[in-house]
Amino acid sequence: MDLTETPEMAAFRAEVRGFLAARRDDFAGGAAKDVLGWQRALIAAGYAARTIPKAYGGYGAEPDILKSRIIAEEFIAAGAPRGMSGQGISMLVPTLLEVGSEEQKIRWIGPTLRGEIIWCQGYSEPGAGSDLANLQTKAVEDGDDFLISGSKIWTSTAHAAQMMFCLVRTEPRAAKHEGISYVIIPMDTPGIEVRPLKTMTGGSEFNEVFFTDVRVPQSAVVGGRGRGWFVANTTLKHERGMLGDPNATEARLNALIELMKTETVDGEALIANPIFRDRLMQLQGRILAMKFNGLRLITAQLTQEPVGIAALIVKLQGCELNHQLAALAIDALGELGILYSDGPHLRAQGRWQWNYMFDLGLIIGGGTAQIQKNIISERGLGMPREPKPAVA
Amino acid sequence: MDLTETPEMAAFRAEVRGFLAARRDDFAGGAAKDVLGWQRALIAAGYAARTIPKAYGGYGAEPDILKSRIIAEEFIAAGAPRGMSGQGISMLVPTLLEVGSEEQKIRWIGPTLRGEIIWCQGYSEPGAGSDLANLQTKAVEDGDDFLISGSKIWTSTAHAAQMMFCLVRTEPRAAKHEGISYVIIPMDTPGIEVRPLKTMTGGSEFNEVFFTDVRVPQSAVVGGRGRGWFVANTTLKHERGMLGDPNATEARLNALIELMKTETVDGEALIANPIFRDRLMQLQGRILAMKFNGLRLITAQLTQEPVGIAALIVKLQGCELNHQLAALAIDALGELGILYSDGPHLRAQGRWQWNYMFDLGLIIGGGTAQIQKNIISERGLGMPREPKPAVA
Amino acid sequence: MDFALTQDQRMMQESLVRTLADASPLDRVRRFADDRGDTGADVWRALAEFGLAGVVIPEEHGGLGLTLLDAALASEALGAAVAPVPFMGAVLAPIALMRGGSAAQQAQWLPKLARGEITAAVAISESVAGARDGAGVTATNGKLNGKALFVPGGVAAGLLIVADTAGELHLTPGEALDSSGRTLMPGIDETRRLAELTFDDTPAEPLCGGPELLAALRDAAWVLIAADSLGAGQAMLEKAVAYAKERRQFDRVIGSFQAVKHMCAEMAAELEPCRSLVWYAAYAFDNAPPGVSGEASLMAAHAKALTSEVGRFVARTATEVHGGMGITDLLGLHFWFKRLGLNRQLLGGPERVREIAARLQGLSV
Amino acid sequence: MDFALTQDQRMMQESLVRTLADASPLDRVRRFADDRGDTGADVWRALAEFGLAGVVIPEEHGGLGLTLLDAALASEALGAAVAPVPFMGAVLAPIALMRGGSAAQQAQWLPKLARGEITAAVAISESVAGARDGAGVTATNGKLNGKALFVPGGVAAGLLIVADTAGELHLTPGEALDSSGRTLMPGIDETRRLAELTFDDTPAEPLCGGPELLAALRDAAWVLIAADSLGAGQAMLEKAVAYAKERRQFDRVIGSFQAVKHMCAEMAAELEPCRSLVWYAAYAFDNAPPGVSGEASLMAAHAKALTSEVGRFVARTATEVHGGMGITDLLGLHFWFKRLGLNRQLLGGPERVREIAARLQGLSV
Repeated sequence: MDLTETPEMAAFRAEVRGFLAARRDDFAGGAAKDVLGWQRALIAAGYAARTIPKAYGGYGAEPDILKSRIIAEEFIAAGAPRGMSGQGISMLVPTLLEVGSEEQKIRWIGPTLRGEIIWCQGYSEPGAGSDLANLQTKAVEDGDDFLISGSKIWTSTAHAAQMMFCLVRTEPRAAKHEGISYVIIPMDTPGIEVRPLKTMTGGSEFNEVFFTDVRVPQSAVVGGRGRGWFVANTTLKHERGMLGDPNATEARLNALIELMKTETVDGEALIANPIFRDRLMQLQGRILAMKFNGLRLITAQLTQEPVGIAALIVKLQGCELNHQLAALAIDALGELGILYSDGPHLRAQGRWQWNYMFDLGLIIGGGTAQIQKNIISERGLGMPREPKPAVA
Repeated sequence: MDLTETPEMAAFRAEVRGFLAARRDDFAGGAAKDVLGWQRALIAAGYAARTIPKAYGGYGAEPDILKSRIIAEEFIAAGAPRGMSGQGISMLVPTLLEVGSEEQKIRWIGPTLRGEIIWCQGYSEPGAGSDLANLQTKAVEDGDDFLISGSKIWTSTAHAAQMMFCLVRTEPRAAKHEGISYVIIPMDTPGIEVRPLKTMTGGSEFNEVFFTDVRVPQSAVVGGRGRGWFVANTTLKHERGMLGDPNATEARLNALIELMKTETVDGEALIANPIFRDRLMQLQGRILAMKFNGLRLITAQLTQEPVGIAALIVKLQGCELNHQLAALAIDALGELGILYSDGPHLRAQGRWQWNYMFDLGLIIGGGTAQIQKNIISERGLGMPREPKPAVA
Repeated sequence: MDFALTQDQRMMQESLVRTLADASPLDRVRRFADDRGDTGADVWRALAEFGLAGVVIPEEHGGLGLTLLDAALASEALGAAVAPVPFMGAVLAPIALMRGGSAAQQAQWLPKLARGEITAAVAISESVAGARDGAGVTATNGKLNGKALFVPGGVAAGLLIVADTAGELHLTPGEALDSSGRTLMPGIDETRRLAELTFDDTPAEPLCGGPELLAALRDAAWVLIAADSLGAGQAMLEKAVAYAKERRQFDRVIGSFQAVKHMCAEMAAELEPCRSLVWYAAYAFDNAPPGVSGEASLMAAHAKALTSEVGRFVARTATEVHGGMGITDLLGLHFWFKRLGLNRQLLGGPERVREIAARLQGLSV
Repeated sequence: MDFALTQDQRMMQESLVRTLADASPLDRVRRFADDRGDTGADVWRALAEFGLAGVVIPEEHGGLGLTLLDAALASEALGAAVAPVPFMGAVLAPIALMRGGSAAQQAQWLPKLARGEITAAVAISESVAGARDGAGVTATNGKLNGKALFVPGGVAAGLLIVADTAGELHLTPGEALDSSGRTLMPGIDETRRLAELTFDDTPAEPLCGGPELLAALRDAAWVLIAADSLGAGQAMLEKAVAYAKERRQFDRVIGSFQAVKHMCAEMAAELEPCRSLVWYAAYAFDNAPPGVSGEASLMAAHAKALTSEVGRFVARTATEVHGGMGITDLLGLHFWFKRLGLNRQLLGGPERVREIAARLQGLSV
């Protein structure tokens, strides 16, 4: 255990800090004035797309988790917008790098990194959620093309995306996990309809996408026909890592502490209520534990040590803690905690209520808590899978 | 809803009260001076073995749940010892009444009711707990007898019992649930060895019983050869009803309130601690709910209405609430809560600690919480059983 | 000893469920939720015809003359149907008038309320749940001043019963407070509307009873909210069980997975005891000798607090059983989720209510 | 940034686990538990040979000169083995001497402690967890009077460090308190012995540091207890998983039932983050600039409180996974159950410790 910084890292930190100080005007108020310009500047400096090879439009540095962390910390400290994220950059690009053809890499990675193409993901279907391999959207061969029909759900940026990466069933006679291909589809292809999916928050954070005989060339397959399940699983690993960020949770904890110190009922600060204070302390303890668990994971990645359970629990615990924080905020606010949308008595723009509901969605999405527990028990503890039923 | 008492019931209450007032000397200090004499007096008055036919040694009244409740209440109020209980009276007697031969009824019920025979139950085995039908103790035919070999566990009064009622496998080639018989065995039969089973409380509330070629006549079978599984299930219903008595739980709640009012830390009463007080109130709410659920069940029994879930949850909730009460007592006592067995600082003879552990055993025993939840979901909510595994 | 509903009570509840299925199906609720101009008058009219508007109003004033237990059974059905109606005021205002009003006040208001001509709202949040944002109403010389927040049905009520900061209650005719004094407080639960009332020398008549009447209104409100949560929770459990029996994943209905079965079993095990507690709390209120309301208050508090906790657990768990579908608007499950969310906080969250329960027993100062 | 144990630390811990397997297998623990006359001297001797008696004592005084993090790793192994040894005093007394003792006191006591010739006990319960039954020690003119309760290892310790009611610490040689002043307090956990100490003009030397030293001892004790719980909890989880993989019911190993799998997954999910928190709390203690112990205290408090809660959950859940076997003495699982039970309450239950955590941040007065 040594949490002090080496001279090399301190120098790197100074470099990042200098970069941001010099460009303070480009992001007054926390948002980039010129989003695409800012993204290009970050790539050029190595603060975005850092480890993507130069040939594909990245910065081309060796992976260095400490430097990544320093970049993150300094950007937060300066209130500077990070490089662009989204499913194209976080999921498609790693997938193409791993299994894409040279032509696919050249064509898609650069523009995606530069923010010129927005992507959405077409995995889940109404009948294929936890049981993703059960997907039914079919791609039928038609000459050199596929004709795709079916529907997808939970595609978060479909309304704004130019492109989709998508799982479709290309080999209907193959076994469940083996008939799937991973294809790339322009969203303006005829036959695609996007419908916003309203959720309990009142917003439409997701969409449904319907395909009717959507024509896509067979060259749009990534990683080989019938290999889609394995290609997608590579990508899903990246997604699961995105949920349960301990720094974001700690920031919410601090916001809640602030709320409880300033907000009053009958003139007494909420923090003076021993029940709520104790719950706050319980959450603080668990959040600190997950924060240090995160540091442990970073070190383990650096040293390439196996960590097993410490990594498998991040999504389960992270989403749950966020949900619990919102629950405490609502409870401590009392009747004020049930206000939403607008009005003079609304607190924090209704964010706690929104989080309470949206975070419940995250507990369910990306692998429900039940699926997470299956994974922890099987991969983490070596417990047997459930036996297959005798009769389907 | 009408919780007032009819004149008939008020009269019955007065009668019970009069009976107890007249015999106050027989149970000074709460224990009967002459246990067997007291039991005979209770049967004669109809306050024990109330609904058992006179022919078999009971009082011979019609079942009347309200009168039973009045008896219970008045005995508690007077601090009078109830009629004898135990597995003979609560489990064997109902079973014999339902499926025993006339000869078996005449021979066993009377002496059992009068406390002249103590019984123990031989159901569970080391390899057959939740999966009771898997029991392996075998009874091999030998002329008119069986020779029994194997072992039983969790036989609570085996060390003091004269007789055992027991499940053994008489038909080794029959299906799992169909090869079992219910037999009656004298505990002094050669080949029986009883070993106390020490538990986490430090006491030996249970025993193991080992059988080596124990000879029993085939006439000792109750309810027919190979019918033991069905006979025992009749009896198990009676056992499950015994756990989760809301009156006992309420008495413990009151003891805990008393403890928290009188006990102090740094000179301040435990009840003044808002965290513990809130937990106490949470438990009080749940205990009251289960108490009224119990009243609802009594009425439903009277009117023979189906109640479904309200009955199925009693064991799960009752055992859990008792365990939680003990947990709160220990927590509120702080470091005092870890003392046990003896010493001047020990509180309530270590009863809270004992309950905390023993009640955990009850959560596990008589159908674990997991089995209870299976039952609630299947019988109460109509959810499907788990599919049988394809490969054993 | 008879701890059960009467045949009449069961029939009334079943009949109300059918009435609600006609008058307030989910798409009617959706329209109400989507449009703040929709007053839900048609739904209320149907329920008034059923008799709900006067459920506890004596027959001589045109009501059904029933008990709080009957009202609670109605509230349970309303919660199960997430019905968009101002029912709480329809029970509390008559209680206030019967216990604290003059014969003239009773004769003036009760028949109108019983016919459903006007609705009523009761403003007691500050006294029960604590004052926020400087709210609180004072009364001097028959005039009210100040603000009352979180008033269910307060936007459109034709009769207002208002608690002042001294714990006294006042009656204000609806026309005394125009729309500038009534502001909608948009909340998470779009099936019921809360109002902020601003009094500015608003004329009012005093009611008798003071803190004791206030406690009775609080207790009755807690029982009604608890019953609403019971109904909403039961509906969510039933929806979860039905969905789990239908939805297939991994070549099985998900209801055959032990994890899903146990989630449903736990919901049932938590929810079912609430039913008996709500019944008993209402019964205790109906049978409390006047002035001796300790037990009724304690039971109401526990019913409110326990259904709040169980309601949150059921809302979350039933949503989880539905998987992604649970969080969409497609099934509308969120209407029940949010109804339970509002019930939890309204007139005191469970922590505050339990503290009052402790105080009622002398366990807290 | 290196958030991991060193190679040396891992080897030390593994080696200690092997030493404990030899010196303190379960049947040795059983003998200790069954016989109050058994002092466990052989086990302590083996651990002293290993170096544990002087783990934090500087090398110039014959110790290993290691950190609290190393001591916590040892504590974790002791918890996992439910080892019957007075380890807490072996860490706390040297900390007290190094931070608050004179050079002469250090030279007198540290080498003896490092060699394992005598054991030490620290009596700070009243100051940290609150006073019960009128306990509390006063110091006047180098004499101690009063009672100190719940002193781990206090029955046999050759050196006593005692907090008085003013928060000052005192050193009392073991021979100053004969057996009439030391009473065993028989507790639920029979693998460790607590004592009541009665001082009657007992001679003592003052240590420097006052409340700050007291806080340091409390923090170090909390970290050690947390680590012990982590080890005991991890052992229970591993036993539950192993049992579930072996035990068959309904023609399957019970570990293939989703309910059992999820119980184990939940234990792991709760326990694993505790590991990082315990490491960090120890690291913060070791690296806290003298006098600025706010963060170290906060982390120690959270480590103690969180492992207490998780420990209770794991103790219960692992027992449930074992079914009836879990509550028997046959497997001895209860030794871990009770070890976790004692750790939860010792030097403050989680509620009290969290209240101190709030106070450390100015969130409570």
